Amino acid sequence: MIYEVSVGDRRLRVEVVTDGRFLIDDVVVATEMVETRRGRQWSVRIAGRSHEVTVLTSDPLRLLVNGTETTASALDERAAAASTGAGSARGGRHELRAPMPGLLKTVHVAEGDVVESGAPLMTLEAMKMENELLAPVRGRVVRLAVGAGTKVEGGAMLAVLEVEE
Amino acid sequence: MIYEVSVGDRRLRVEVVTDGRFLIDDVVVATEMVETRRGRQWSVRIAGRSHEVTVLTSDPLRLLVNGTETTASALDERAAAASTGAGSARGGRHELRAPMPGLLKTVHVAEGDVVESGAPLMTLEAMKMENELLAPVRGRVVRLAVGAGTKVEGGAMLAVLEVEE
Amino acid sequence: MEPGRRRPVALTPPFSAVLVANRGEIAVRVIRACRELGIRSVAVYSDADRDALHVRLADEAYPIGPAAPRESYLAMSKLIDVARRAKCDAVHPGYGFLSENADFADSVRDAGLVFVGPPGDVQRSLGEKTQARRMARDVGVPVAEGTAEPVRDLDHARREAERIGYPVMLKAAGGGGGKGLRAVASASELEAAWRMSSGEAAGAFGNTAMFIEKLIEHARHVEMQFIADTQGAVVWLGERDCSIQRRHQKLIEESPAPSVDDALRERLGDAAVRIARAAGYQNAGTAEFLVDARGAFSFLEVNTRLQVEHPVTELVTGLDLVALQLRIAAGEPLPFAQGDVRRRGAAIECRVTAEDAQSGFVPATGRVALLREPGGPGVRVDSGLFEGLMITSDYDPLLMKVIAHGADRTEALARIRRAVQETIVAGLPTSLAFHAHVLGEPDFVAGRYDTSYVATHWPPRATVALDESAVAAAAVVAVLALRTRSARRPVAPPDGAWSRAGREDGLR
Amino acid sequence: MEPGRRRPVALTPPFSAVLVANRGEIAVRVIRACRELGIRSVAVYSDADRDALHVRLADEAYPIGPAAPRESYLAMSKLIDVARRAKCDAVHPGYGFLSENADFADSVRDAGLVFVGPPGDVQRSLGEKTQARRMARDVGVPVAEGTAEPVRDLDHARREAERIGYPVMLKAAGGGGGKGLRAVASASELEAAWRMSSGEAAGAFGNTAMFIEKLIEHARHVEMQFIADTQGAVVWLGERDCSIQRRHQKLIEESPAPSVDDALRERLGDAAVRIARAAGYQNAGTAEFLVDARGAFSFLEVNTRLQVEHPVTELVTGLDLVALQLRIAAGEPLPFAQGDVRRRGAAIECRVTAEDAQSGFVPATGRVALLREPGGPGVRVDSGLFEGLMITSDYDPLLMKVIAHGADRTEALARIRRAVQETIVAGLPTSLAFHAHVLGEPDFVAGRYDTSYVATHWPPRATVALDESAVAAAAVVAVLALRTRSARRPVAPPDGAWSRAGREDGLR
Repeated sequence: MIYEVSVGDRRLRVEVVTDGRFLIDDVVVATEMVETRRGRQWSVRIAGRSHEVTVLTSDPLRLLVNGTETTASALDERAAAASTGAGSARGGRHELRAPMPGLLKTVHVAEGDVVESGAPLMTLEAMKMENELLAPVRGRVVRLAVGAGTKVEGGAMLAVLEVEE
Repeated sequence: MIYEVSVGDRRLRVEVVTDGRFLIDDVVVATEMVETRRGRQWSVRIAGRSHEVTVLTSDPLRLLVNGTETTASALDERAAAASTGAGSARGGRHELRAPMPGLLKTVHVAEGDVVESGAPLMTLEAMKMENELLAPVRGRVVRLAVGAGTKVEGGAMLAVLEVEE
Repeated sequence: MEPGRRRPVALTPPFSAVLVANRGEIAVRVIRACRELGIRSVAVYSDADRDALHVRLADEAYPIGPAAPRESYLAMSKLIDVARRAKCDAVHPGYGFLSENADFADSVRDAGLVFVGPPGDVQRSLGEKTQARRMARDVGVPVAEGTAEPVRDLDHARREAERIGYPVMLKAAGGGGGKGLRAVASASELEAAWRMSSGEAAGAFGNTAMFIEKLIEHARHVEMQFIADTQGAVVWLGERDCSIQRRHQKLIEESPAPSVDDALRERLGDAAVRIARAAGYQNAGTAEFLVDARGAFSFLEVNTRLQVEHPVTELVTGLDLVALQLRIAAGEPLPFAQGDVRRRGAAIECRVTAEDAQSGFVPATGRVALLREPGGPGVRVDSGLFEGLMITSDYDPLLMKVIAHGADRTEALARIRRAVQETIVAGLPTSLAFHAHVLGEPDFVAGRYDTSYVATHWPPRATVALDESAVAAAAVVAVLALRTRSARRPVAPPDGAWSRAGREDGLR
Repeated sequence: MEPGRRRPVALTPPFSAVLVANRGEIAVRVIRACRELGIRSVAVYSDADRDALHVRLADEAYPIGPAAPRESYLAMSKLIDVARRAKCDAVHPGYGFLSENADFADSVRDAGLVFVGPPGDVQRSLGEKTQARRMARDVGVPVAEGTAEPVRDLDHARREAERIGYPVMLKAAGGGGGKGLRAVASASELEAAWRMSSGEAAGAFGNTAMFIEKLIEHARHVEMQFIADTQGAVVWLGERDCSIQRRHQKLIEESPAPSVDDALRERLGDAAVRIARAAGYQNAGTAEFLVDARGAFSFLEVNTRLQVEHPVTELVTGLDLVALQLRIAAGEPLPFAQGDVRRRGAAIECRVTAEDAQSGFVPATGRVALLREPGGPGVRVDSGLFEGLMITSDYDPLLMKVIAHGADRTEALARIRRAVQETIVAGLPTSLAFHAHVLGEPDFVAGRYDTSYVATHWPPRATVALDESAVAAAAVVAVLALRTRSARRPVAPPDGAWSRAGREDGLR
């Protein structure tokens, strides 16, 4: 299931994969979590970082993240589509951005390659952990913004995919 | 429903009457209470006294009463009978004792009188409130230990009733 | 103060039973003092407060009617009736409600009970602002330019405002607590301001008389705590900076005041003591001053009661103000002299309120669904909260006070910041986001602030920046919360698969 | 200490990241200090502790294996591995676990990290009791009559015990914490005691060597807190009386010690400083003494770590011992001299443990079903508790420390008594009934107690007397609880009929 999520003024696309792994803006993020209060509070570990997230209010959704308050929202994509009548926000073009600052270890593809949905595109080492960046859709790599060995900031554009039918 | 209750080394007979009123050792006690934590904690008011009672452990039953810990137990009388095989603990004789220190305002009966179950025997003024002491069973007043106007201690024997069939 | 310097504490309780004529955290505070002194505490509660903490912690508790204050916490006869029936010998009013109502002080006395606070006539003379100002001027304490007599109509107000010169402040002559308080920048604003302020004053104090004084811009609100016994001894205990306010409601207080040096502290203390003596003051009180950018101060008013922010002074001086109030009310002399008072370190208080800081501090209601009060070194919590408590709009929005003490302002600030970060009140919007922001905001951290601070610093321009990892965690929980709400079954298995994944990354 | 006297606090964090090699309330305590100093805190946890408070409050947290301490909190290599991977520059061991393990201190240093505590060699020289006693005697500090060398076999023990004269204490030569500790009244008891003690010592410290000293009866356990920087400055901060113990486990600690006057305090402080200097001590430490009925003292041992009861000294001195530990470990000089230390008032700590005080302190387990931590004036809570926490038998039974500060012992006692009365930990048996009893027990209140106190005062002869009204309330709840358990539906309507009855009696 895919969700359109907002946290503060950030918008993210979250897909629940399995075993605590989530696909966040096309990047696999391994979380390890426990529910510390039924439906109210979770302790979330991501690559060693410990986050305590509390649901302060549900409607509107307000979260307390390690003592910092933020607004948030989540909508499953079909609901989102229904509500916006717009379908997948990005249309036929997919921009891959770095989900967190880190070192781009490997680039598995070259410009022009056509990759299957879910195929690994690059490996980003961040927060003492390697994150596989997967192709969100079947498509052609029309641009590679950075090469292996580069340090990238969070949100930095890495590559662009053009959807192939 | 009638219960055999113990609190610390005190043993009491508690009957749930109605509207927060209980018959404790044959004395009507008006309580006013709210459950402050589901099945765990109650705030109990008795004639103005405020008692916070918390169930620390259920088995064995341990209560925290205004910050003081005490053991307790409750058994509905039939269960008690079954378990002891003894029936009503006191047999044919009922001793009426003062449930709390106070002033014996009125005595409504004389020695030798036969009274119906539930008939008022005396009025005890305690903690700014008048408590009617009712006859727990139909019976003959075989002894009046104190007269009207006497100050009595909690637990002081007031009268003895002999069951009449 | 060092134990050596302190005269031995009387070991007999000052009273046998005290009626606590209040609710919420301050009722709990007074009940705690009673418990520590061996005094039987008698609480009262409205229909909205039957399960309140102050009811449960008190020795006795009596219902006094509907939620509406006028029918319960402001109903003098009911309170005095309960005090009589429960055989109390004193009444502590806390703050707010009847704490500055001279008639209540009188009727408590007339009922043969001791009122824990200054006598009614002292309250009256200090409660009427123009009279209090005259009293201060007479003993050589500077006051801001203002009207010498209460102003009863708009024309009079116009003339006075012209004479004083805009901008001016409109204040209810008969009361405090920010009610009727309004800044007027120019003549054109006066009429509207007058109608609103006198209207508020009428409602709050049954007295439309107003008072006009010169508005001092970029001033700090600095108040001096003092205490006087019935034998005439008066001692000042130290100042508090309460400039972090919105709509004249304090949100953060601290002592020492960043702007006050030892010399100014002495002068403020001396001024407070002189006013207290002039008024024949008894019990604890607070003299409020404005301190301008150049360190010049002018007297505003005296609060003839315990202040919400009294713990700040307790942490710095090591004194228990409520215990002292009770002992003094019972006629005991102050157990120390001015020279015995020792101030140690710094203290900062945050007032956590049921107001949505994110949307202009609109009052919020709801049930406390999850509560975590902070703890550890230097942290004190005064609170009436518990999980399951319903917060209604019937009363003052103050939920909890988080107060921190440190060896200096740096440490106190680090501790209160840490404590606020630990605090969780889930179930309704609160002011906590405001506190978390201000405690880390450079101007506040540097001690550079005055009464205009909130207007100029909240809401912050930039939204708080969560790092990518925290954003991911929040996003995941947003999804889980949505799922939990739709399908009521555990989404994150408390253990098992996911934590296995975790252990691997931990041990590899 | 007054801010004036105090050199300005360095504003740069002493470290960038600290591994907190512990769990429970002390891990939370260290994480709080890190947060206040701007240090990234890195927690570790066993499978039993994933949801623990220290994991949630830390910036980072890493799993280190199964619940069994040997496989997690005692697994040096795992801890150092985490410290490296999380890019820590220091390790704080807390108390217990590896805090007095010299090899751990060494391997932390060898890993290029700073160990927050004295170096391994200092720990070794003070950890071996006969050596520590020699060191003390050499600097003129009195020690109890005892063996000069470790005792390795029963015959040797017999000869030494005869020489010293019964009663004697058997102690593990290689470690502390009450393990292997055993009193021997006469020769006939020696053999059995020897087997048990040396067995315990072998298990706990991998060293069967014992140490025998004269048992001083009716002695008070008084310890002196001291702190030393890496430049050789050593300062003593004040004593704590820890005589309220059972099986050599402390249950209540206080400062000042009722039996210690200013002169004795100076002598104990001076003795502690001399031993620390002789040992080349660094960081915080505690010298333990026995003080007999006539005020004569003899040195017992040095605890080369932070003590559980350190908050007592923090409240009296106003210092943050954990922050000081971190700054000193980073090489900063002590920010004050002996003369700058100001002690204010008195403090008392209660260790709330998961032990059933009602039945001989048998360890208890269970889930925390309802928790209320105390608050208000003078009360500090150091705790790792939250509702839903499962208490297992894997670790030390300490749940929470309730500490109170007052202007003098009378006030501190009144406050800790009040605080303990407010405290609720439901779901498992605890030691709270013990604390509630002792805090009101005449001998303790009078300060008349020594290490035999618990044996002679607990359990109390008489069961606590609830008055008739409280008994009635308890009886009614006993019935309701029974009904709730059988039929799971509300018995007491949260409002309505019953509270109407209440209002009537309240208003009539």
